[in-house]
Amino acid sequence: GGNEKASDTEQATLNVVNWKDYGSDNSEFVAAFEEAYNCKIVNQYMSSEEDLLTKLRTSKPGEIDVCLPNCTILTAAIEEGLLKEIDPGKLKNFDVMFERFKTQKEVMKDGKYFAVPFVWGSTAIAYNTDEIKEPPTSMKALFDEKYAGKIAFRDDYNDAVMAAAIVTGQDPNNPTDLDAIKETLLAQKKLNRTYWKTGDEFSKLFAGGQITIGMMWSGQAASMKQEGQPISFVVPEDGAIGWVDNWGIVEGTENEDLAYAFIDWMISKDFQYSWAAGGGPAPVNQEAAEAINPDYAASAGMDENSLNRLFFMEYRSNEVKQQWNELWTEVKATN
Amino acid sequence: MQKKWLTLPGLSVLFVFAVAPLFIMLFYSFQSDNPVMEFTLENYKHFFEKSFYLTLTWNTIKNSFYVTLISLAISYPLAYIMAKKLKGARNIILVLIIIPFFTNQLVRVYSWLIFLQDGGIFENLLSSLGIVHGVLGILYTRTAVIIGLVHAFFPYMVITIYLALEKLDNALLEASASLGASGFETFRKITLPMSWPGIVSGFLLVFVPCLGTFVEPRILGGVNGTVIGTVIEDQFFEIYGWNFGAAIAFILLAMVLVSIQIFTRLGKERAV
Amino acid sequence: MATVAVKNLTKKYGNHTVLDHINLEIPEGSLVSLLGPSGCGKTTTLRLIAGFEKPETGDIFIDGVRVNDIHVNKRNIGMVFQSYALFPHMTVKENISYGLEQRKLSKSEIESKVAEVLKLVKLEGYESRKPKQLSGGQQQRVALARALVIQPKILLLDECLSALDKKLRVEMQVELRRILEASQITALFVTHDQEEALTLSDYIVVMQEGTIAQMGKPFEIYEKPKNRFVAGFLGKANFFAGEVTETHEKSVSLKTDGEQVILSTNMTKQKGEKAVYGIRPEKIRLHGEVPSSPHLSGIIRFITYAGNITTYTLDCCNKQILVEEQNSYAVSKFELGSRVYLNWDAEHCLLMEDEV
Amino acid sequence: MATVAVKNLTKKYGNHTVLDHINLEIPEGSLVSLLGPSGCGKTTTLRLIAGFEKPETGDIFIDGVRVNDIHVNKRNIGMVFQSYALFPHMTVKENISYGLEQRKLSKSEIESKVAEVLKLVKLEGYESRKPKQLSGGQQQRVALARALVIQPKILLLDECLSALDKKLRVEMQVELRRILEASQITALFVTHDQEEALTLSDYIVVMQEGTIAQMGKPFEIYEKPKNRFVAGFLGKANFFAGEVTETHEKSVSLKTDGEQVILSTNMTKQKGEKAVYGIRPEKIRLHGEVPSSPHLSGIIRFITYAGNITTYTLDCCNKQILVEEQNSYAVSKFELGSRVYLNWDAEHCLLMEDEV
Amino acid sequence: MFLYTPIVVLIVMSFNSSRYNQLPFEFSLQWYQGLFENQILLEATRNSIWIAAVTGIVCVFLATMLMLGSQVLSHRFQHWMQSLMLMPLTIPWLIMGLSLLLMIRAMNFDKSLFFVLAGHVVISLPYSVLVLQARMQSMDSALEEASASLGAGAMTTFRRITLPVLAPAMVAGGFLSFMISFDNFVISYFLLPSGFSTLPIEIQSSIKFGFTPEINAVSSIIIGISLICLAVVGMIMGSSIKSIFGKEA
Ligand SMILES: Nc1ncnc2c1ncn2[C@@H]1O[C@H](COP(=O)(O)OP(=O)(O)OP(=O)(O)O)[C@@H](O)[C@H]1O
Ligand SMILES: Nc1ncnc2c1ncn2[C@@H]1O[C@H](COP(=O)(O)OP(=O)(O)OP(=O)(O)O)[C@@H](O)[C@H]1O
Ligand SMILES: [Mg+2]
Ligand SMILES: [Mg+2]
Repeated sequence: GGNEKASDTEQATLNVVNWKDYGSDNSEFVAAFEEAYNCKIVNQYMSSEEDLLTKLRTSKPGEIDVCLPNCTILTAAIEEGLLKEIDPGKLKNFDVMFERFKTQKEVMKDGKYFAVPFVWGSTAIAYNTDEIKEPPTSMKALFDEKYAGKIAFRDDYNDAVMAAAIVTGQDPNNPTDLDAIKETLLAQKKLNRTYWKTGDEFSKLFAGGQITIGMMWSGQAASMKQEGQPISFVVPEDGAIGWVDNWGIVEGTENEDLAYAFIDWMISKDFQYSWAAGGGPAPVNQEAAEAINPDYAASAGMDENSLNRLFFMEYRSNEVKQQWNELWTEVKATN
Repeated sequence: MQKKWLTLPGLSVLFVFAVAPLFIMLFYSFQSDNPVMEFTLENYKHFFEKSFYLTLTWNTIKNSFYVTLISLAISYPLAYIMAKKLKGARNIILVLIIIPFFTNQLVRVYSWLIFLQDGGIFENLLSSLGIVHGVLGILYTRTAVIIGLVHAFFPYMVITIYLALEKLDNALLEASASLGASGFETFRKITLPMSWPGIVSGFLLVFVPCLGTFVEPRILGGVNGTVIGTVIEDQFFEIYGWNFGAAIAFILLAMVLVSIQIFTRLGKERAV
Repeated sequence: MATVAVKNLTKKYGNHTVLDHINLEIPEGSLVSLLGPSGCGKTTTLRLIAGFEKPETGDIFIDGVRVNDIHVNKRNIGMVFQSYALFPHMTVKENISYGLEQRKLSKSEIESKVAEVLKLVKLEGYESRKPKQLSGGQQQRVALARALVIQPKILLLDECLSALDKKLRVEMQVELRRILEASQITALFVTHDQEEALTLSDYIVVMQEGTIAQMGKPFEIYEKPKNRFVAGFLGKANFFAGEVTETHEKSVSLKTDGEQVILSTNMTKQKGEKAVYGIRPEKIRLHGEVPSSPHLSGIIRFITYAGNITTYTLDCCNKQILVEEQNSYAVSKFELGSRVYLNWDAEHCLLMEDEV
Repeated sequence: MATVAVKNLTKKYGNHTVLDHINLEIPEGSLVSLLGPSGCGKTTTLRLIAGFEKPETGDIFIDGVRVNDIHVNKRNIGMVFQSYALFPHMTVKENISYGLEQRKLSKSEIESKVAEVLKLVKLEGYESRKPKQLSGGQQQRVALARALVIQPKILLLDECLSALDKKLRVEMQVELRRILEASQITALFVTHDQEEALTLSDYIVVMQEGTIAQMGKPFEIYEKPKNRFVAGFLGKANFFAGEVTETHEKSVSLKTDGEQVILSTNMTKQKGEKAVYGIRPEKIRLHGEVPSSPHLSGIIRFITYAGNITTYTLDCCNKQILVEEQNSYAVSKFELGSRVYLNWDAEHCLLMEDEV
Repeated sequence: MFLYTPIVVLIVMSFNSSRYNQLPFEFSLQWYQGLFENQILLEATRNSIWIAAVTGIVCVFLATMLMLGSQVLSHRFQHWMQSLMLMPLTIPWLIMGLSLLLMIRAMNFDKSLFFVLAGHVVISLPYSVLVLQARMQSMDSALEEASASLGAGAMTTFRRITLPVLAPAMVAGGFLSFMISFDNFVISYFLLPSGFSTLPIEIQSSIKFGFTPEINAVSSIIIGISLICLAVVGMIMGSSIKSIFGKEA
């Protein structure tokens, strides 16, 4: 708590902004890291990517040391000078990262790194294996009359538009026929049990038998499976949505060395392996990925095959976001 | 010291921590989205140009209104019984009404979700009583949203009405009866008007916050759970749409203030 | 027009018995005053008859029908509350028309009735005031008007004129009497104004600590009070208590407070019996000279001027005796400290029922 | 002990002038009664002196110090409210000790003072009741006790005994008088009980629609009222208005209501002038036979029995004349319908200041 | 009944072993066990309680002063004040929180508990105010006058006369403000300094991936404690509880 701060002034504090229950706040890790570096980790949580951007913009120097942006805001954050340049040379584990993540264009500006990929995952289809024996092969499954009333689509403008773009055969990152997308989504609306907003909602509905198929994140599907739910995750052949979460060091930090140490730990094989194998998202660390049981990897959408089918989310300008969001709002508001 | 200065601390808190910061937002609501910020009415215009925003607003108002009415219908009898019929137990009941609110809103809403879902507790309960056969189908309808909202807000109504009724002098009720008024007439002409301030306060405490909620509609309303509150929330949390989000909020504020003016006018005629 | 009867009525608050087996019959169309000390249960009696309280035992009959279980608004009573109980959110006019509206009268009828009763209580022009904007007496008149206008079968009036000045009160009394007679209303009337009770009522009921001390016509109660309590409560009275030592025609000898006196009276007791005799101050005549008939003598200690009447307080028979004289003459006949002689008509000296 | 003076006091509610340039001086330690018709501004006057309302114009002085801007609680006044204003959440005892606590008295002092005053208002044993559990008269006594116990310099009493029966009221009057004198309290007293005003007060102020009609000692006001209003308001009065046709020693001839009458009086007007003469009912003496002195004659139309007094209403000089007779004799001397002759002492027939 | 439906569900589910709160019911205490090991959640709960308590007290205090003061103000001004006070009720808290944050930043202050409290007070104040208003409107002014005439100063009159008459409303208003603050997420979220968390923040943050029934367990415990407090208070104080919550009408 706040009052403890005063007593251990010589101990450095590392302020991390992340999702809750998303690796960095794992109590075993925190204990180990604090022990190793004689420091303290203070976790703050974000509730959306945009919110993280707001936090970065409104925070004072030193309030946040490390954060976890993804590509939807990364470009803006870098442009605005909110993140510090990163020297990959200071990260022992950088080299063992998959090449495609190292070369991800959003983490760089003018050939310099500003963020370090951490984990990746996909938003694709999860279904109830008790109810659906034939694994769906296309994104169209979510738009299929067959599952009317049993589908849970995600309440997220980006996922909605990208999924509809896949179904209508457009480039998910640069769709041109937004009207077609709107029509598709409107038609799809009637088939839904609900739009889910939080992972909690999905898991409860799924466990309660309210839904049999839905858009889902790879990581959560995997952890639900481990909890014993009859769930299976597929990245369909026509593709799905991929995303990467990246660590960034915040401009103005007073604990830069500690931040590097932290990130290095995060992308280390041990950490990445144990989290991914325990129901977390897919690792960027190649060694960690290879260590994972291939069956499990396939079931959690972490395998090469799945990876190659994904359309990784790209940075979008404000106008595009507004446009997509408004389209999605209109779909939701139309009865 | 003059009594009116007593308002000073309260008013300054409101000014410093509500009005002043809101001016920042008001400023945003008149800014364009372009990297170069400039004064514009675009955000407000935009809202009125898209018919679905208006539809959403209207639906939100309607919903809030239903919630308020239902809350009133539930609260009034409860408050009345507490104030006029129960002597010792009423304070306990008052506290019992408040206690459930020591739990988190989200947790409560999720409990409703579990309770109302098809094959859930409510369905089992009803079918074991033989009232309902087959699928209940309440979750993800407007009914579910209204149940959730009424539950979240009606205690405010109970409390304000209770407090107004509690000090109502019994002699007035007796006088009314002695003049030949039936229980109903006495209620309509004496009890109700005398508790009017409580109803007004209760109305405001239910209707107004209801307009801005998004949690219950989103979670219990399913595909039709979009309300003006969720739109505003999305503007801030999903895309970087502060300007437009702020504009919607101020439009909402304007509507509320106007309707309050009308409402208090109505109330003033009945003032003691 | 209705009779009201009350049988064996008992009412308790907690374990304090406020009414104790009261019996009362009020004839049709009569006006009965309820008198009694503060806290003796007058208001409670009215509240029971109206139906605001449930009695512990006993029955209430209106027109011979037991109404214990009939709700207030079906009893067709009108009530003026001691605390007025005006509806604070309604104007004077709305307050008054309230009862008429319950009776579903037409708008124009209501208008005219309200105007009429407002004129009666002299509050024309106050129609649209709220109760808070009225003086105490004005509020009381609104309360009266509100109860009168509905012309109930039974009217219960709890000190309904107490906040009015004498002049207005007399005018209201006359109007009240007129309305009660015209509309054949049976009325039960609590008052602390003795003149009001004596001049206005058909019957007077004197209450004492939750029981009825005496009921009768005003003349009866005043001229023939049963006991010290009634005699002393309604009007003033002087008492002589002691042992009868001798009886004569039209007088008795009494040993009282260590003095032997002869009292003119028609009511005798046996020699040796204890007795309490009472005589009202205004019945006593004062003389500067020794009168021929049986008399007492005393010395004037106080003279209290009260406008039409002067009260003399005398030292007489080892106690204080009050004598009232009407101020009909320009010069006072008696002076402070002077010796005076007292006598009265034998009819006026009454035997009380009390023990000594 | 303090003087209270009021200069040019005006108070309006909206555009209704309730008090109109009132001037009033209350000498130290005196008890002054405020009398007047309902709504004439008595309560308003008290409220201004207490400081609950601000006057439109005029000043209020206590002990010569202008107190317009001094807050109520610094004026050292006590007030009994017409509506009692008892604190509903406090017991009788707490209500009464409230003022003492403000004065930081010790616990034991408070205890003893409260006990004393409770005894005085005869409410021992009611200490722990809440106001709601008291009868009207009991509540009023608590209000009185609450104001008395703090022994303020100035006491403002708004109909503070109105809910008490006559007997208790007289007892309270005596106690009140005693306390006021013992503690040298200056008191302003609103009452509708004329006897109370006449017997209790040092001065009487009669108000009329926001102005002061007359102020004086009780005897003065009753025996020498300035005008019809005062004469008719305090006590009863008969008036003869008309043109003086002749003046004699100790009487005048007056043409009134179409009749020529001779009135015994010491107050003459010039021949041909208009005049209003007043005579109180109790000053008039009735005779069965024609008396020698100037007299009127009339026929008895009503006889009203009021205990100690009987009022005769006569047809006389084309109008109704009231005559009061004390009931000192056992047999009524006059009967309904009989012709009687009226005369009075010349000193009692007064000339009023009014225009005819 | 209706009121307690979700509460019963919540409590029942806190004893159910299913992570997803699903039937069939299997009794288990695992979530309570988990809870007691979850220091973060417990500390967040404690923080929430004291923030809410301070907020509740401050709100009652301010609201009472506002209401007393506004009595002597003109109707026009009262109207105006009413609108002002309702503003925090209408504007989504999200915007209130964010704009407060922006203001603090603009003035170069640090995030601190002070601002969190200020934010909570602002959004909870209307509740106290409206509850008090409902009560205040027909308070008999003669009582305050009587008190003044007995020599009581403004403060004493307030403390001994006005306050007891208003007490039920103040208690109720305080409870409501407490509730609002206790349940508030966004304001705390934007304004809390790092390393400080509240229960709603913990819950809201968990929800992206799903919270465990530990949350239900916390809620059940809070309710249980409140009920026990109520029972104890009720038993000890017996009738004097009335003098706190409401005068005998
Ligand atoms: N708050 C008010 N607003 C408007 N008019 C008022 C208000 N209070 C009193 N009045 C009016 O002022 C006049 C004087 O009132 P006040 O109470 O002084 O009369 P009062 O002499 O005490 O009469 P009463 O003997 O009936 O008590 C009345 O006509 C009354 O209607
Ligand atoms: N609600 C109550 N609880 C307890 N005691 C009460 C209650 N109401 C009245 N009393 C008591 O009952 C007795 C009779 O009260 P009631 O009001 O009938 O008297 P009253 O004859 O009308 O007196 P008053 O002339 O003073 O109005 C009183 O002693 C009073 O204290
Ligand atoms: Mg009474
Ligand atoms: Mg008055």
